[in-house]
Amino acid sequence: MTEYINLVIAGTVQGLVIALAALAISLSFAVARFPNAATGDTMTVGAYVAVLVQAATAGSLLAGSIAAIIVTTLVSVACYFLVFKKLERRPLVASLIASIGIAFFLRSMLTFFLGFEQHVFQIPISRALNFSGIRIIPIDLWLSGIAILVLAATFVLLFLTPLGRRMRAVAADMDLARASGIRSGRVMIALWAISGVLSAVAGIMVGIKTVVTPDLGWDLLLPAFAAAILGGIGSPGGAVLAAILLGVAQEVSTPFVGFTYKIALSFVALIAVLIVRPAGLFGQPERVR
Amino acid sequence: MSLLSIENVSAGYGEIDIVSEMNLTVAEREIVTIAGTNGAGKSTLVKAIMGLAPRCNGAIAFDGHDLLKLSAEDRISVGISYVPQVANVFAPLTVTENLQLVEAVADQRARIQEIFDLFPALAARRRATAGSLSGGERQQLAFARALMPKPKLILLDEPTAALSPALVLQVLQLIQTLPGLGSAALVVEQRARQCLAISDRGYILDSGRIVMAGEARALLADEQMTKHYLGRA
Amino acid sequence: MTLELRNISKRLGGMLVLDGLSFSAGLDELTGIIGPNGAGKSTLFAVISGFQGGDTGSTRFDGETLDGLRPEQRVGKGLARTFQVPRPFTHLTVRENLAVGAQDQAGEKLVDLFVRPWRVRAQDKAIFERADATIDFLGLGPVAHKPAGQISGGQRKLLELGRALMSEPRYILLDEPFAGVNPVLIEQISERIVEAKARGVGFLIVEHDLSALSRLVSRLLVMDRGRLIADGAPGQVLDDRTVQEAYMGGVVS
Amino acid sequence: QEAYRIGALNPVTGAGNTYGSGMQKSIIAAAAEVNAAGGAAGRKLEVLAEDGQTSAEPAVLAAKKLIEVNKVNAILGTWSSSVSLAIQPMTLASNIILMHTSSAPTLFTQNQRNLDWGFQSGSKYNGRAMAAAVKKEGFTKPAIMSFNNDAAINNVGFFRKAWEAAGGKIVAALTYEPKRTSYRSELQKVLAAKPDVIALSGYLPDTTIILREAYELGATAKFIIPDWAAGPALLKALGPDVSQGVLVYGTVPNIAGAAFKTYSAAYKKALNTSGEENVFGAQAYDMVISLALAIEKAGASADNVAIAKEIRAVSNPDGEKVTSFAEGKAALKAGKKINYEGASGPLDFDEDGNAVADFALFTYDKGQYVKRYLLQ
Amino acid sequence: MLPYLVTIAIMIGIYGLLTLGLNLQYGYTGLINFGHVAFFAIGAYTSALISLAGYPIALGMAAGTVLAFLAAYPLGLLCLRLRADYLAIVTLSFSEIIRTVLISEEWLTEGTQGLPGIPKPFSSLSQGNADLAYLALVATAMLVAILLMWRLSHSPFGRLIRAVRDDEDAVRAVGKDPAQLKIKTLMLGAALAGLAGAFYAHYVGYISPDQFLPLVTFYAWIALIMGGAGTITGAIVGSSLLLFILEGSRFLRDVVPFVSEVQMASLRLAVIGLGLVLFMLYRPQGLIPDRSQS
Ligand SMILES: Nc1ncnc2c1ncn2[C@@H]1O[C@H](COP(=O)(O)OP(=O)(O)OP(=O)(O)O)[C@@H](O)[C@H]1O
Ligand SMILES: Nc1ncnc2c1ncn2[C@@H]1O[C@H](COP(=O)(O)OP(=O)(O)OP(=O)(O)O)[C@@H](O)[C@H]1O
Ligand SMILES: [Mg+2]
Ligand SMILES: [Mg+2]
Repeated sequence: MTEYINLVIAGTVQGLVIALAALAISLSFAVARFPNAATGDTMTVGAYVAVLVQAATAGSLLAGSIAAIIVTTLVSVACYFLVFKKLERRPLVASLIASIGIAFFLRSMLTFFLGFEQHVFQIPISRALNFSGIRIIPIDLWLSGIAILVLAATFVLLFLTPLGRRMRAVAADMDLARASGIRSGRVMIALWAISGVLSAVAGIMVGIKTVVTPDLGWDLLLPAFAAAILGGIGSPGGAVLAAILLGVAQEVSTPFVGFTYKIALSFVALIAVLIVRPAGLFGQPERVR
Repeated sequence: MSLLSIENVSAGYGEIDIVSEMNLTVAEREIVTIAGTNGAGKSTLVKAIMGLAPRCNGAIAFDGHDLLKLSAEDRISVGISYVPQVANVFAPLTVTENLQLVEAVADQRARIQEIFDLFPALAARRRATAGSLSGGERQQLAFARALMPKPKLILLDEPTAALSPALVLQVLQLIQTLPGLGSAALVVEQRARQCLAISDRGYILDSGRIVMAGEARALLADEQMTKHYLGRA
Repeated sequence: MTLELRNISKRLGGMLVLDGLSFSAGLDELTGIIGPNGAGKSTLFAVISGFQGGDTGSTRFDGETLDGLRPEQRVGKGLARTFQVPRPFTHLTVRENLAVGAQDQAGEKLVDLFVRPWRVRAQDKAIFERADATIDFLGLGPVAHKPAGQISGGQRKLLELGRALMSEPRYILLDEPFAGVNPVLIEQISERIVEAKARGVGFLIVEHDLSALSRLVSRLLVMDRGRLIADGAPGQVLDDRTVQEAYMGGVVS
Repeated sequence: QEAYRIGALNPVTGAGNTYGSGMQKSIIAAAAEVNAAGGAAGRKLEVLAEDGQTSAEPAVLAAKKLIEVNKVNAILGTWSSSVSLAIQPMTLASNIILMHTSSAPTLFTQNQRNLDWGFQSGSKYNGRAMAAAVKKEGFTKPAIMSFNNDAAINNVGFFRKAWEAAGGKIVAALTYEPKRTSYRSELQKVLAAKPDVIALSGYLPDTTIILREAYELGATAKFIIPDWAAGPALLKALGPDVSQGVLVYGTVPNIAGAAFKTYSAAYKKALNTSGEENVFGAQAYDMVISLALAIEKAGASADNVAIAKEIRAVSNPDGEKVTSFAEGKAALKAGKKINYEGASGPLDFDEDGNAVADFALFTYDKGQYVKRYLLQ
Repeated sequence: MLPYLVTIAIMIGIYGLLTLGLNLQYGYTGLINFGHVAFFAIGAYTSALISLAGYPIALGMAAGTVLAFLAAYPLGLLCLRLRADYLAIVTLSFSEIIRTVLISEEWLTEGTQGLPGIPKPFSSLSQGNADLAYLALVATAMLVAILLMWRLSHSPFGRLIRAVRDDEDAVRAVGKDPAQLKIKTLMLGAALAGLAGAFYAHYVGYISPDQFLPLVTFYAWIALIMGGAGTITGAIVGSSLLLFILEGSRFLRDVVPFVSEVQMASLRLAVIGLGLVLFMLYRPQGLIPDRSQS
């Protein structure tokens, strides 16, 4: 039993780590209407900035995080202005391919200036709390707390503020939004800024749990996308819940399918759910009348 | 002084002009109907006024503003509302949220209540998402949203299409009350007979040009009009 | 020779949109449906055409049950429909849109395409001849070679109708064919509908334009809140007090 | 004299990027050293570098370019087995010498004409060294964790073979996937078998995460890891507490030897970091020197098959030990038999063409990386 | 130089076939298939295993093509109800599942060790001539595929699949089953990818699971988009351009001498990334635009 509880904990933490990435993807997917493959590398940029600033400021993670958030927000908004804005009216694939290009470019800049060595956050490593065999690692608690906080903030922003309403309106129909006097440009800037902030936090979380390398974000893109889709695009809660579900499903399955197939298993789960609910767990299906 | 004055406007999507050399005015508190054959360019003209046509030359003045210098969003804020012909509600948002999107009103909550009083069908479905509304309900919602900011001019692209007769009457009556509320209306309509009946003036379009303009009553009486554009009474 | 609905119910988003609806309509007749906005008319069409499954009830078409058939299979039986909000193939030209409507094309089957190319060519030629005739009749000539994504709202409605006609069905469900269509053209289309009827094609027409509709149909059904509240000859139905209250706000137009 | 052209096909990007550029710089530096000493049999060495991207398809195209466009005589420094395996048919077909650091056993079975040389002690030797260390440290219940790739799996595979041949038992074994955000469930599974040592065969990033999580979970088992996943970077990542007592096995670069000093100085000059951090750098350096010595011995007009035949003759025992190209050249000129003692080790090739090096056990102690003893 | 160019030409042919399959799926039918590499892998492994088992190479290639064709069927069934963008992620996942199977089922695939020594055809010829003969073979396959595509796209079938791309429900409303069409194009495209995979395996001679990463799919997409989706020539122009960028950047060093090799690699990636972005911005319809898509 404790074995399974520990597996669930392991899965939950892994899920939470990619949950924020999934959230960033889900959000920009919902509003900008394409899966932004640059999200991963924006995360990487965030992680690098944070880890370098932390090293430069004698270990201040806060300073690192703030710097990271500022930089990724700028990167994200810059991507919008320079690229995505101009592709707004093109098919989804155009923006998608461009975002892959941006992803490559961001990564190449990191490796050009910083090389390939791994970096690590200076975080005290402490032993897990042990409740008769059920182990909880303190840092995981912190990360979970932050993830939940960020999620709550996003939720409030999206569903309880006028900005969120405008964002959903632009997501639904950009032309109509403009024709209704909504300054879609500003809404998009807000969106990309939020997505940048989320990416930074997600990148830092991943960086803390693992090590900071140039591939950090790119490697998480697929699981994050899977979570975003499984949750239902445009459903931030769904993205996070799906990320955790996928994480837990993966880890709990390991006694049965082993450690290689567990990754495939989460994709199988994704496909299985989509067969039953084609719009994801919490997505709104479109009806024909 | 007219509220809206369009001079020598040509507009289109690609190289060719869909509407050309248009001249048209709307005075304050005036109701003007635009009618014409399908594909004549009525919607294109309205889009040009709103800044949504990809290409537009000429001069459009509104209430002292040079519209061609303003972005579509800004044209709304100088006092024009617009209800497109298709896709005119935000499907994933609820009815109330659709209305709340209009933020340039003093007391939004009170205004929404007024609107709901005008459209009881909407009030009944206020928490439903707009996407689940019937065709006619959507039309009402779109109209309602345009009324929210109490615009000086309201552009309606076929507001009565898909409405039941009762609602057609209601909408026409609503349009009729607009001058009283301080608004002018430019209405594109295929139910031209009924619409002209409540209008001050009208324009008839065919193939991107104005083929006839004048007092509503005069147009209604014209034999040629009936034969080519308005149909039997 | 009837379209027969028995006890159709459909619940959507917690609302009973269709409430035990039953009627039967002759396949060689013109039948109209009116009713206030939101009465469930389009939903009824969606159920008949198979785009939405009904919660209860059954549909029979010329004696055969349609239950469980997918929309495309129902078209195969000769039952076509149009959408209230037109759905053209936006990247195909108007002409191609119409061509897609034709049934049983050899050229759409991979095997025939390579094994019997001559048959494909001959058939396609015939199809385009019919498409061009339809274009003439609907007045879509000026936009025949335009991508359908670039035609006006009213033109889309016409195209929607044309595409349904191209499939040469025995029975067509028309959802508000006249909304947004120029009055002069409405008259022309009405004439064509009558002509088609003479050739044995039946129509079930949802329409709010009462004057056009009542000139056209011999029988009028009135829906309100998912139920049938009246059924009869147009003149008689429109005089009915309940109908006037439910539908026309007590005022006759 | 026509120059002898060397293609440096290293994993500059991709999974091997930690080592690739160091390898390439070492090759360039070694070639410069040879040229400074007058070239090999009078032939200047010319280096043409390409990025193999640690991936078969780009490597094939790069090799094709090196062979066909640059007309190289040898390709040096392919790293992963997948790359070496993919280009081997091409090099064999074109009579080109291939020097690699890969361990796939099939690589050596194709080597009938002795054109291919492995400079990294293959999996066989790694596995044996690991078994020797585990035994010597007195562990009785080892478990295995391996990164899911060919080289890592082969390493632990040979460890298992050696250990079980000596009558030992493995208490748990699993293969883990790269690029996971956590290895907690993997650790849980292995630790449940209560091993006293875990033979972990992976690379730096995953090793970092696994060691950290093992510490967090309160694991008491020791870890033994290969040197390419260790080094100062691991210490920096984990800190003294977590790294305390982690065992590292690896080939002993001839740190005291003269060759290593030359290599190390060149490496420092080119990359501004210590050559000790890059085991493959020393191997890449040695590739050039031994190749150059073989050319020297075979003579200016020798073809590749003739040159390759001399590799063992200039590297394996039973000759005068030399530690640089210049030294070796002089000895050869004097008609002596020589035995090049390289920077990466004694560089003695077995019958398959695989260099056999000395292994040692290292450990982290109070934040220091210390050598414990040589392994037999 | 010539043998190198021949190699590049062969790779262009292989990517061209891959891209042509994708063109049928996306360019015409609008299926966003991000799992194309799965079929490439199935073709490669099938053909490699069969020929390694001693059967003729031609048999292996045919089997690889057919198996890829068949493997698309279940995926098609799964994907029918999905929205276009969801399909992208599901197919991407599918390709990762396939790769995991290739890694894990060692009894068949040798796992991460991969399959070395895959026989090459024309081995009786000298290497240069063998490559030339191989190129001729690839080019022939390509030509056949092009003729096939041309016939498909200029036919009522082509019209119908373009209709499916626009609106599936409307297709059903005219009595045609979009599901069948989507499955058919998915399968045909997969068959082309399978054939490309077989050519790849026998040319490179060694395959392992890490050669079948999603990156291959991206490359095919990049080729398709650069060339111009929905056109046949676009697929070929695109894959040529792709190889030109990938390989041409090797010669970049001659132009930019003052960076290290690591930085060079970064620069290559930067060039590719930036190139993609600029392409999308300034030539979004591809080099050979599809005229119906204005
Ligand atoms: N998916 C849904 N979820 C919730 N309610 C729905 C949904 N679809 C339709 N409805 C409701 O069902 C009712 C009937 O809709 P329907 O479109 O059938 O009406 P209609 O009679 O065609 O109206 P109109 O004449 O305005 O087109 C409407 O009130 C609509 O809001
Ligand atoms: N997005 C577009 N791109 C290119 N051409 C277009 C576009 N929209 C409309 N057109 C063309 O412009 C012409 C006029 O269209 P418009 O929508 O203005 O007509 P309309 O008068 O509103 O007709 P209706 O009464 O049918 O709505 C049409 O012939 C149509 O083909
Ligand atoms: Mg219009
Ligand atoms: Mg309706």
